[in-house]
Amino acid sequence: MANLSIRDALNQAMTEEMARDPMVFLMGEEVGAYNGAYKVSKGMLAQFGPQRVYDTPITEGGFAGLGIGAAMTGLRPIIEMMTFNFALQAIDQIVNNAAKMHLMSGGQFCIPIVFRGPNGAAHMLAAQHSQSFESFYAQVPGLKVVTYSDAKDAKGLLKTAIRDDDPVIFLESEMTYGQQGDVPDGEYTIPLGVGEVKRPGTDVTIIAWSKLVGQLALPAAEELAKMGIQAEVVDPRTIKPLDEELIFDSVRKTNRVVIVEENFKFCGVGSEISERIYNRCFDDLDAPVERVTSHDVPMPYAHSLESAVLPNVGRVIEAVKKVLYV
Amino acid sequence: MANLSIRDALNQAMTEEMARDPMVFLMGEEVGAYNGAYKVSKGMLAQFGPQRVYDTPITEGGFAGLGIGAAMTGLRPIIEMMTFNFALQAIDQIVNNAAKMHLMSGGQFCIPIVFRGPNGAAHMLAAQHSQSFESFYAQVPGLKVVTYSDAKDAKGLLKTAIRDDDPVIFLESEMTYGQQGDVPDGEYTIPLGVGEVKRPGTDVTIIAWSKLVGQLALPAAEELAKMGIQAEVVDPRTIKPLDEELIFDSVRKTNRVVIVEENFKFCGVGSEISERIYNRCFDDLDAPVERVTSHDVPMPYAHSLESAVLPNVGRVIEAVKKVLYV
Amino acid sequence: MPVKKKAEAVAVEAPKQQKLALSKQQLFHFLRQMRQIRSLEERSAQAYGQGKIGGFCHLYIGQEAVAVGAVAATRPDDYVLTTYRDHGMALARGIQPVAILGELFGRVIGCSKGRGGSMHMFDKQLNFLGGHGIVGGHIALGTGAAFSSKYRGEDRVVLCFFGEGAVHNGGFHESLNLASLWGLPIVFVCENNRYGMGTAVERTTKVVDLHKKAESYGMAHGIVNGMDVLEVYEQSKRAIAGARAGIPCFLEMTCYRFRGHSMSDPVHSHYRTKEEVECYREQDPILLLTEHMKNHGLITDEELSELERQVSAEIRAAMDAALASPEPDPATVFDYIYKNPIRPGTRR
Amino acid sequence: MPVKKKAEAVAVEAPKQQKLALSKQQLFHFLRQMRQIRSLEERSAQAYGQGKIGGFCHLYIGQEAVAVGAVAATRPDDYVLTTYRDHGMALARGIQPVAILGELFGRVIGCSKGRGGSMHMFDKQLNFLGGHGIVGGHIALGTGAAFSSKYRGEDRVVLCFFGEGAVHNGGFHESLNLASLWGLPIVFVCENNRYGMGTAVERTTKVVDLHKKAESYGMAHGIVNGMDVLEVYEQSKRAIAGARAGIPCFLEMTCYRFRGHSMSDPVHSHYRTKEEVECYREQDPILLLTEHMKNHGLITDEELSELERQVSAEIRAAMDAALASPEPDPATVFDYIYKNPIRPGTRR
Ligand SMILES: Cc1ncc(C[n+]2csc(CCOP(=O)(O)OP(=O)(O)O)c2C)c(N)n1
Ligand SMILES: Cc1ncc(C[n+]2csc(CCOP(=O)(O)OP(=O)(O)O)c2C)c(N)n1
Ligand SMILES: [Mg+2]
Ligand SMILES: [Mg+2]
Repeated sequence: MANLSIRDALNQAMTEEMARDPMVFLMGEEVGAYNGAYKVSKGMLAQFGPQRVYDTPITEGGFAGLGIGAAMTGLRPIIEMMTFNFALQAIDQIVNNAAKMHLMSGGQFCIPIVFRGPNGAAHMLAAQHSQSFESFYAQVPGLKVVTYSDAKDAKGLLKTAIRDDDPVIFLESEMTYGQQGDVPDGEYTIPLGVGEVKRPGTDVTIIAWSKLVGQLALPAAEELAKMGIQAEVVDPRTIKPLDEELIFDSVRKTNRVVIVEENFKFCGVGSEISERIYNRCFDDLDAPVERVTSHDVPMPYAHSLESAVLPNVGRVIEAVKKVLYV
Repeated sequence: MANLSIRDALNQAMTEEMARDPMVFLMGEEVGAYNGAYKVSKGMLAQFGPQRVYDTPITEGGFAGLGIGAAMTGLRPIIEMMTFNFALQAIDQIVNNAAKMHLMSGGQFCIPIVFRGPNGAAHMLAAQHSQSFESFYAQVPGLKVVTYSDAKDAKGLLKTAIRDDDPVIFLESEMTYGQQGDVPDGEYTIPLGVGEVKRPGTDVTIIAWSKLVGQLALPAAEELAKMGIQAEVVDPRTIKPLDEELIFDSVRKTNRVVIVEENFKFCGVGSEISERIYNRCFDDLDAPVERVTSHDVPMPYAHSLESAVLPNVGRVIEAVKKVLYV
Repeated sequence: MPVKKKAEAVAVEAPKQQKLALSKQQLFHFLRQMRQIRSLEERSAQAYGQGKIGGFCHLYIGQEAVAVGAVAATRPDDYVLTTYRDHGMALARGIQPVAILGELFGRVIGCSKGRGGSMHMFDKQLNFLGGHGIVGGHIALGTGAAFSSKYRGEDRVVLCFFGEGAVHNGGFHESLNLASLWGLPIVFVCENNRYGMGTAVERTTKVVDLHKKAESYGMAHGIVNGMDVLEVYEQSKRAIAGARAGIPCFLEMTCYRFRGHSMSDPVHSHYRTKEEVECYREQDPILLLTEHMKNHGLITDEELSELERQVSAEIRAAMDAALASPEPDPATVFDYIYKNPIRPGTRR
Repeated sequence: MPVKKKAEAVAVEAPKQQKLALSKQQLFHFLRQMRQIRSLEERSAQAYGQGKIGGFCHLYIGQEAVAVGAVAATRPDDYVLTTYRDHGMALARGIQPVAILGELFGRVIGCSKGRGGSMHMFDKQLNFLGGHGIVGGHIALGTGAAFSSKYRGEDRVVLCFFGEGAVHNGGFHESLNLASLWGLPIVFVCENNRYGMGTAVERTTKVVDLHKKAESYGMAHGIVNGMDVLEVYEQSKRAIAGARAGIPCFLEMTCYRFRGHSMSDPVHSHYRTKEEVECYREQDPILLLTEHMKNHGLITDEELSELERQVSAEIRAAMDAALASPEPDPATVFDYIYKNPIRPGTRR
């Protein structure tokens, strides 16, 4: 076991996969000479050279599309979006081309590509730099949507995403690149579509993914434990396809659910998850599902307002109390 | 009362608003000399001239952004998207600029703009021309999302959308432009955020919007009536903001719900609506909510497959039977 | 009266040389393919009228010389891709008429197994990277295929076709910039048929010499008479040779569609006159090549009618075979969403 | 050693004339504004280090001549908009230092009421249409403002600023095409500071004479020494006069940022040398103007130090006033999502 930052875990994943498969390459803004806007690709240009690591002009649509065309013809691109906010300029490519090509061609062409980069708010970056996009991408059949909440998952899932033959939206988080965690030595991968219980518990299920597992769900569970409430924290990891059985198993045990997400509430991923829980575990629920999300507000800059918009530990604890009627 | 096609109702709405307010103009591909790809703007160039009706190059991002800039500076653009599939090239403008400008500027600038055009499948147009986008736009705070299911609503809602000071995504449907309906004589508008019961009933609530009201929900209700089941058909019309009280009132009466939509199921608008129903009417429900949606498949071309993907009357009836346990 | 644009040599190339020496066989092949496309599409138009084809259907009639001449200049391992107006390109690239018609009819025998339809024909074996429906959207895909070729150290070239309507779209500019910056082996071919739906090119840009827009990217460019299959072939050959050496190129091919934009658009409505259409019909690429061959004694009247008989019979047979193929089984509706489908939780 | 680009006249204009006669007062105004911006930003950098400013903070230091010279050439009713690197532009347009600093600190006194922050300064009264965060995204907005002016029959001009990194983005091309097609009253100003984050312009395009890209749109264009406030003013005056007459223009202003891309980027890291930065510092626009004024006897050393004292005091006072303003009340978090908020069902 090595103790690594998520940044280094992601770097290892890419580096190992590029060493293993010459068809894998990295492309994006500032990924090469600058070593990545957030230094995730540090050292990769030096190691692999300009034939494998490409700096691009600021043309998300152009290089995303280029990546898709490269994937159609046998390469396995990793396309870094400096953040997913900018990927809105490429979303026509991702949705209309990457997601649909396999079906439109009757299965002839597949698109083994990973679009990766930070998703969601960082700290006071205001409206145009702070949006979460998991529900946009998860809506679209043909895409797979993957998140992680610790260094082990970050590395294992990114390696799997790179080996997958379908387009994968791999959502990271600026705020946790520095988060340390144990990472197994040697080669390992983690399958897509398989979630993990991050903390076992019996009284309530807290569902969370990405940075909110470590920042909200687990700290809230610690707090709750002090009050004698044992929360089970479930991280689906892959948003699409969704490991719903893992979720249902937990719900059948605890009978109470809180879903935590940074997305807007309206048509968030939590809407989908809770709808499924209600539909499939209707008689197991002792209380309506509670959702803790960002408020439906374009992110304001001021700290006082940003804090008011984002979900926090207090709101999670409140929601847990509500489903427990305490 | 005049009997009008939806096409003519929309045309009247735009024409009346342009006559009323010189700041309103129409822009899009083929809206002028060609009278609209689907003839919705027929005659408008002739009536208002090229200073009010603009044909554009095929640059959705460019003219959407131009419209937003025009709206910032006092005009009230109606931007026609030939279909919303193409609006993916403009979604960065719509989400990052139109939706966020009012907040980012501390309320100084508002964006009175309507993006309108057909949404969803028509008939065998295949994957890139058949997607429904209501949940994409409804996710985003700052946008309002409006649909209609008959000529009266089409006209009344479009007029209101044009007069609204916020960006409105106005979703139409190629398949129903020819659908006839009674339209009140003279001036009228219909408020946003207010749904309508399209058929009263007591046994089950069928929630549907846009073309599926007329094509699926009402015909299914007729069929069901023959079996002695009285379905209430509720059309929220505005997807965002959502008239949830109208929905809850119906649910509290019928205790059973089927939600019908053409969107993909994963994170569809139905996910949000059903989640809200469960959350707010938990004890009123006698059965889990059933959803009838398009399957999560990029739309295939072949008729046999397209029919298998899209929701249909049979699936609605089946779902109703399921929630009624018959 | 529309002005026939004069052909100019590709800007960076040497001054225009003698027409390449083409064998009788090659000219015959051009003629045959153009007639095949014409015949296939005329039949498609009929079938559309009979409701056998759904959705949109964009005919290529009038533009055949572009597909036939340009694709003839490629190697089989080169990549070709185009817009939704793709039937002719598919045929020129070697897709069998039955697979094209089967796709139009939405049958399993179709080249995209009935999933793609008129706008989305694909053939991986033939390196035909498809017909694409979003204006401007596939230009980056072609650029990516060229990137692939260079990345692997191959010398395969991409021929990426699009209408003149796409030239204003941001996707075009971002792609040309990348292709030129990285020296990718690609020829961008703009089929300038003067209209995007009902909008004449003059109403979309002030610089109607579209090929000159390549100068923003320091890219080789030229204009070609797209009604003349020999010129198309010749200029494409040169451009492809350049691209193979890492010099991308932008060719504008002036042409004309004899039919409406799609089946719902009349041949000549308000946006173009009957006279204009007639004028271009006089430059029908099939007519031009036939006359050229007759004038040079390369084809007899008998050979001509035999060719027509053959093509007609072939397309009729393809039609029947395509119609005999079943529609995709609704039970297969969940096929091809993913190459690696995942049943959630299954590897826990 | 970086080459100083030579200034050329705007392409469509007559050959360069004598420098416009500028009053001493006007030059003094330029100097004062440039110093204000410099001082405000140096203080901001300190405040950022102290954690008083959150998020990103992109300093304008080194580029002051562009904002000051160009905005001085506008009328108050003209529109101005720019990127996230907007503090200098905001000040040049007339936003008070306290409102700029207040915005940086996220206080209600801020010009966007603390909602926008460093990247999103707005002032409707001053026709300042904002700072924008998405590269390429606001160019269409500026084009729309120009459309507005023309639509209403006004002669208001738009000055739309962006970095050279935006020139490859599709949004730039679509906007220039529309502006030229419709003759919109807009001047597109590219602030070519040679780098987009760590990427030199040579690594993003083969045609580094960026202004020439306007030729694809038949648009007037020119290159300007963006370190020389007098030249910026003069060329902007001309371009704006042209735009007011319906001839849009694209000006490339060569400049340099003396600081890193944002606060997290060092002044000179691997992508540019210390020597290069030093070389450009010798062309510091404030230095250049000061020397010019001294050489022409338009300012004395006493006046200079008095100016510095004044500016310094003014910014310090603005700082204090900004910090004294409260953060927005969390209870107002749902404000400004909509101009016409709707409580669903309320008008049934
Ligand atoms: C992004 C986008 N916008 C609009 C459309 C609708 N549309 C389909 S074809 C077409 C005209 C294209 O003209 P051109 O590029 O000249 O090609 P041509 O049809 O003449 O072959 C338009 C506007 C589309 N498919 N994609
Ligand atoms: C669409 C988009 N992609 C990426 C970014 C991240 N980003 C912010 S500034 C910047 C560099 C811009 O360079 P340039 O246009 O030259 O402006 P400068 O910073 O030099 O003023 C990048 C890549 C962004 N804001 N928007
Ligand atoms: Mg065309
Ligand atoms: Mg720059």
